[in-house]
Amino acid sequence: MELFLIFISAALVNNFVLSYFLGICPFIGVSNKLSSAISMGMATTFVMALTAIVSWLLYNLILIPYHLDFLQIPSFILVIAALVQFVEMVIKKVSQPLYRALGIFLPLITTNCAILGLALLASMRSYNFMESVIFGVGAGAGFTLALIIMAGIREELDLADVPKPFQGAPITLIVAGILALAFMGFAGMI
Amino acid sequence: METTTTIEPKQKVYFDLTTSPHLHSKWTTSKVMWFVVAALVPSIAAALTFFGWTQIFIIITAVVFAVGTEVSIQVIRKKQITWFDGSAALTGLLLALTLPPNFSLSATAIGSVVAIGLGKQIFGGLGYNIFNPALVGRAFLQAAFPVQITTWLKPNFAVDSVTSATPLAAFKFDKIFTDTVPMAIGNVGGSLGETSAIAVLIGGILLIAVGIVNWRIPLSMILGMFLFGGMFWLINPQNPTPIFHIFAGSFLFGAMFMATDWVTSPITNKGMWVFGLGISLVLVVIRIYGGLPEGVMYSILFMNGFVPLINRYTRPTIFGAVKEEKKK
Amino acid sequence: MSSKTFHGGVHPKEYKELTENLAFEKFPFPEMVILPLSQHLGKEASPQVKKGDDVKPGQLVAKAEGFISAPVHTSVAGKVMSLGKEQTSSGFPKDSIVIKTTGTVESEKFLFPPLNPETATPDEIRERVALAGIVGQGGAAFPTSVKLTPPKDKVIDVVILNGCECEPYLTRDYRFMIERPDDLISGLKLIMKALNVNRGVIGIEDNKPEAIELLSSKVKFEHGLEVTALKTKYPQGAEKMLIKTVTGREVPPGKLPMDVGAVIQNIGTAIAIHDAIVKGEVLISAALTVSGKGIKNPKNLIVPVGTTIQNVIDYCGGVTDDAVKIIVGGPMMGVAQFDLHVPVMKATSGILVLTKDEVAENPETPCLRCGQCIGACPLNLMPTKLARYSQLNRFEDAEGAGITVCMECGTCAYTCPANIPLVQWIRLGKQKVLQIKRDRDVK
Amino acid sequence: MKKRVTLLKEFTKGLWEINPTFKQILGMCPTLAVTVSAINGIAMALATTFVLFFSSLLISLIRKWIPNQVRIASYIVIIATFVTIVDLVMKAQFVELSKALGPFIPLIVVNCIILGRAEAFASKNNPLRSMLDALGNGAGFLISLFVLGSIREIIGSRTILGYQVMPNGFEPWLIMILPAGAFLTLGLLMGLANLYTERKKNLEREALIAQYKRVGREEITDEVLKEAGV
Amino acid sequence: MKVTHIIATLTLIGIIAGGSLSLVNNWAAPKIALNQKAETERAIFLVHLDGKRYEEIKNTGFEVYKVFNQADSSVGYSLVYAGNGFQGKIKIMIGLTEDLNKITSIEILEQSETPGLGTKILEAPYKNQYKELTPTPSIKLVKGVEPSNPNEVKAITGATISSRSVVAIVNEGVKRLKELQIKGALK
Ligand SMILES: Cc1cc2nc3c(=O)[nH]c(=O)nc-3n(C[C@H](O)[C@@H](O)[C@H](O)COP(=O)(O)O)c2cc1C
Ligand SMILES: Cc1cc2nc3c(=O)[nH]c(=O)nc-3n(C[C@H](O)[C@H](O)[C@H](O)COP(=O)(O)O)c2cc1C
Ligand SMILES: Cc1cc2nc3c(=O)[nH]c(=O)nc-3n(C[C@H](O)[C@H](O)[C@H](O)COP(=O)(O)O)c2cc1C
Ligand SMILES: Cc1cc2nc3c(=O)[nH]c(=O)nc-3n(C[C@H](O)[C@H](O)[C@H](O)CO)c2cc1C
Ligand code: SF4
Ligand code: SF4
Ligand code: SF4
Ligand code: SF4
Ligand code: FES
Repeated sequence: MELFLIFISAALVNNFVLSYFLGICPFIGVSNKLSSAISMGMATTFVMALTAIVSWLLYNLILIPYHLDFLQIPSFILVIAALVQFVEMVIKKVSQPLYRALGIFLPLITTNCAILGLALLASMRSYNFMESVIFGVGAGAGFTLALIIMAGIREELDLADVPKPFQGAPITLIVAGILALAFMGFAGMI
Repeated sequence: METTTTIEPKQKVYFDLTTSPHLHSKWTTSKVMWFVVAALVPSIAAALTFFGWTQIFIIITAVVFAVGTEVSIQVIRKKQITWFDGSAALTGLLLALTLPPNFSLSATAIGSVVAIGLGKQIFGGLGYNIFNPALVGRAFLQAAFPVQITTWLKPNFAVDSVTSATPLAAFKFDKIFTDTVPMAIGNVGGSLGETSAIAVLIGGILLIAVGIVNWRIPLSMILGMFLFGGMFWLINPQNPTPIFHIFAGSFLFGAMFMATDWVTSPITNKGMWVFGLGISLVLVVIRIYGGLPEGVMYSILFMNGFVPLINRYTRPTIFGAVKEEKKK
Repeated sequence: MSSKTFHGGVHPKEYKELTENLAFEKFPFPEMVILPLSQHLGKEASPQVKKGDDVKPGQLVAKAEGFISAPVHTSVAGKVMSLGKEQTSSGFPKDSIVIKTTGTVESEKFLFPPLNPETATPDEIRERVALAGIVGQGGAAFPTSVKLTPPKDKVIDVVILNGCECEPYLTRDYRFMIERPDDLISGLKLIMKALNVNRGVIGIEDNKPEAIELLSSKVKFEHGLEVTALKTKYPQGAEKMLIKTVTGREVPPGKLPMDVGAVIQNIGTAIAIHDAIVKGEVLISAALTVSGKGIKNPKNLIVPVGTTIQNVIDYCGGVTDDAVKIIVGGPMMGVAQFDLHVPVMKATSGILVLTKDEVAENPETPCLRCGQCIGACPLNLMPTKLARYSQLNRFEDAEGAGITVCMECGTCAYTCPANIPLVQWIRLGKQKVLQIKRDRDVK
Repeated sequence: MKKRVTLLKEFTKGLWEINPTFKQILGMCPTLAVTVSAINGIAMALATTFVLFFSSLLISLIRKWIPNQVRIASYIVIIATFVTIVDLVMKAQFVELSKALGPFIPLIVVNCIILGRAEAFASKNNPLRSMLDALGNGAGFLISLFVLGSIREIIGSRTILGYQVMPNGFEPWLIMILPAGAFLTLGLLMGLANLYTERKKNLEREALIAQYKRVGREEITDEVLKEAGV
Repeated sequence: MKVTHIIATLTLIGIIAGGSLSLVNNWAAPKIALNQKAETERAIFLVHLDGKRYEEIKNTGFEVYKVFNQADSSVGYSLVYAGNGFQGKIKIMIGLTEDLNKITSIEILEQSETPGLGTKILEAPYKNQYKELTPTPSIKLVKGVEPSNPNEVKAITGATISSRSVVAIVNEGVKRLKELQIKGALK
């Protein structure tokens, strides 16, 4: 039950994008086409799940026991960068179509604060291993959900008559604001 | 072959030259909008009866500011001024009807400005908005003034300024159920427009009868309530019955007037089913597990966000085409 | 009686009461006729006369060029005055032969030798239909002989006579069914014979109970023939819809009725075939409905092909003061006219003069995404998207959304509360898409 | 031919022309997250500027020496080091602020502004210019965060930098300090900023056309105008 | 050549970075630890105003402290208990008398309620209701009326859920502590 709550909380109630403000840049940058949004969402979710695992191991098996927790930030970011590289290589080997779909999004993920934020939040909240993993998957699901909704809306807005100064990032932020209002309905669910 | 025309046309007549079809159904945008306003008259009457005639000021404020905002923005954008098409007035009216009685007029005005400004005009005006403008206005108000907007007046003709819990709040916080009959008549606390289920149904059925409201949305919402509400009720009889869910709060008002907003609901018939069922599912979850007693507004706004995706994935199969695999 | 139907469609006000009880009248000979060389789909016919030639009614003046084409015959006795471009009701000028009427003697009319319908062979029928210049009377004016000559690999198992007449105002097909039921059944049997089919269906909308009753009683003892009552709904008469209603088969996008084993012919076409075989006549007159509140005396008329619309309107007493729009064809698919000096053609089914309150013109607003057009489109397209893509020059998206499938029936624009000229935008987009497709194929 | 940019310009361009928030649309997450109040905005911007300044300086100093293959990795390590320093200092000396800013201090590491400036500027320019560029961008960031934070604080809690500025009769709009308020305010501000830029451009354009007309230049084509930079 | 250069660069950067960080950390770590300790201490003495010294009671599954006054005699217990509020976790320091039958005071350590609404649980009018409150049999939340019994707390208008959560957390914490007392684990 606790695990389920962590998932729902990360995905809906405290959606990473709409209420924690993590991963806003890709959210604005990659949400203009549905197909890219889906790929980016999948890639991010995958990397988030892996990051949750690896960073938990790193933090609890190395940094804490050896009192190196002041190295948390550099070590996490390097681990994430290495992980993304590794995932890229594996995908390239395993499935060309998947690589073509996700490939260009993977490098973008390294500098996406949602991933690092995930690792930091999980360690700040002292989640245990399983909780960390579920947190990662939930956060990824929430990110993907927000990204896909936004992409659908933006494709629709291509047909609309948005005032010129508001096209692009401004209208995306405003839609995100309204979505954040809509997601407030889930408040108090945890 | 010779190419000269030998005979001069006897006479040229310039008639109306618009292209086919030359006939047209009797509905126009403004007729539709004003008709919906008319269908709200029973609900307005019920609101004034149960909460006192002074509530008319909330309605007037909301409508005036909605129309005013619409006109101002159109003037600034140098667009054609179209307040008379009734859509802004309707948005204002609907916003007013979702507010609690005795709500502050200045906050009402803010809500109207937000509804039209951020809910509609920023997307390009009529027809382009993604979210239901009236609900954007209300959601804004609920987030800005959460205490005010959850202070409910007891419906009565004499007693003034007595707050009372709505049936949903009574259930949520004190596990007290209200009978269906008073909820149907409107003898319970709640927003202006939603109190009387009967008044709402009169207007709604009228709209369905003339074909403005597509019956699929209200029906799928009600069926969804029986399905999902019923499911939660069977799992745990402490939870409200589907009937309670349907008559409590603004479910019917939302189903008849707000989920059915043309602009912000799906355009395909299949999509309407998905939309309606989705609203009910989200609503049941919010009502049972959420921190807030009511979630009609949130569930409609939430599903509004999905409408472009729903439209995309419920695109009807072109006549005669074999059902192709989903694209990409 | 539960009538069959298809998904979508609309039911506009019918206005058929204006003319449905008026028997056909014969229009007297006009002073002159304009005979466009292309009154059909396909290749233009090539002229066989020159300026100054004398011609007699029924004489061949232009012969068919190639397989998909039809010959043209003169409808009057007279003298060829000119060959050149003349305005037509389609809105485009076309090469035409103009003939000044000199005589009115009908007995001089050219006739083929009559054939016995019982003994005529399929080839004889096809040849006669081609020589008589018969084109589809249902609106598209497709050369009928071509339809009667399906490729060898297509198996046709049903012929459907289209008696829907789903466009408002028009009552021509109805009058044919009431006045000449036996001839039309004979025409249907000839078509079936030409195609070697033994099932024939006459589909009639249920707003014409007399016609249904009359024809039902006539076919009761005919083997293989039946009458089917269809729900009154526009565009019930569109080929794909009719086939779906009658047989349950759907014609896939880009395919023809014969791909699903059906051939559809209009009522008027069947009558013309009967006349050509049994009487030896060529197609030189058009049966049409002249109607609308803007015409003084609405009528059902038999008019020599080539007569100008002006002549026909004058014959019907002229237009009223409040007339605002003149249409050739039905109100849903017909073309508005700016010049009345255009000829009645072989497949002209009606001339409508409409007044302001009939053509309610309303201001256009942006799309409200009400979905009415989508619910109504009989081909399950998304007209609002097609039109919007076309407005924004997004032709690839338009193609992806199936714009080329649209049959321009106008159902969507009829329902649209925002009054968006959907068909106009779709037509434009369709042309662009077809152009792009051609360019792509060239590459 | 690249135009020589004055040193002053190197600093001032960051304030508005390439303002990180409004023009480059970078560093959105901290911008939205911490601007609940003006003071949080200022603190965040200062912390970011600190990291930006030192990492730009360092990267510029050693730019010729770092092999291309490990460029980004080196930058990240450098940036992460400075971020950790800030984080530790804040935790040790400014407990309250460090709590309010939460994980957004460590997240400066991935703030696209820093890596963006490192890549786009510091790795190609000398230390002096890099420092000015960093300060300029930092100041631009500070301006954005301060404006956003002030607006949200004034309307959302009636105060600015903790001092009440709105009358008691004014009911604060709670939404302004909620996530939704952050998105909506920034969206509107950004739209207005674009509107302003567009207006200004149009005015300049008109002025130039008028000037050309005065000197009797005939054809005023789009190319001519483009060349003149409007 | 190339490869050695790369490796050299990375190693150097790594060493310099690690070295400088460990320097800074040596300076900061004690301060941070001190800050954390000071915070706990402050909260403990806030819920026991006459407290001067405290001892942590180990192996209880959550933080419990025994608090002593100037005279070094025990004045009661402080415990830290957490639970779900409206938006997220609420963590509360609860002060109790020696017999666990009176609450001395409470202090909210962490919360993420809606600012201006749920955060009213941090403010005196709500918080002070817990002073001298009797948690037996359990604390009750009342709405709209003034509390009339020694175990009643009035809800904050518009933030019933947050109010209720605090009550629930305190009740649960006290219950767990009582269980521990019965087991004799508080000695
Ligand atoms: C169409 C419509 C939608 C509404 N949506 C919501 C909503 O999503 N959340 C809400 O709290 N109140 C909403 N309201 C107002 C409430 O339904 C309301 O009056 C209800 O009974 C809430 O009572 P409570 O929040 O005091 O329990 C809406 C009203 C209408 C008319
Ligand atoms: C929208 C639409 C409606 C039509 N309605 C009729 C109709 O009611 N009757 C008819 O005979 N043909 C109608 N047609 C034409 C038929 O599709 C078909 O072409 C015709 O029946 C074939 O017969 P013909 O070759 O004898 O003309 C319609 C076509 C379209 C596109
Ligand atoms: C924006 C917003 C924020 C809210 N924040 C809180 C909160 O922090 N704590 C809380 O208990 N309820 C919160 N609520 C919930 C409602 O105010 C809820 O209706 C209330 O708890 C019911 O209390 P009442 O019985 O006094 O009306 C919030 C609601 C909204 C719309
Ligand atoms: C059936 C129907 C329901 C409507 N409901 C709403 C509504 O809930 N909120 C609103 O702002 N406008 C509503 N409108 C009006 C209109 O669609 C609205 O102004 C547009 O959303 C603005 O683009 C409704 C219109 C119709 C026809
Ligand atoms: S983090 Fe990536 S996606 Fe975000 S702004 Fe920087 S480069 Fe773009
Ligand atoms: S021609 Fe038009 S009106 Fe006549 S039957 Fe066919 S579709 Fe209907
Ligand atoms: S005109 Fe085309 S799009 Fe419109 S209803 Fe007819 S077939 Fe559908
Ligand atoms: S009928 Fe008109 S308004 Fe309705 S969806 Fe279609 S195009 Fe839009
Ligand atoms: S600052 Fe760029 S994704 Fe968060």
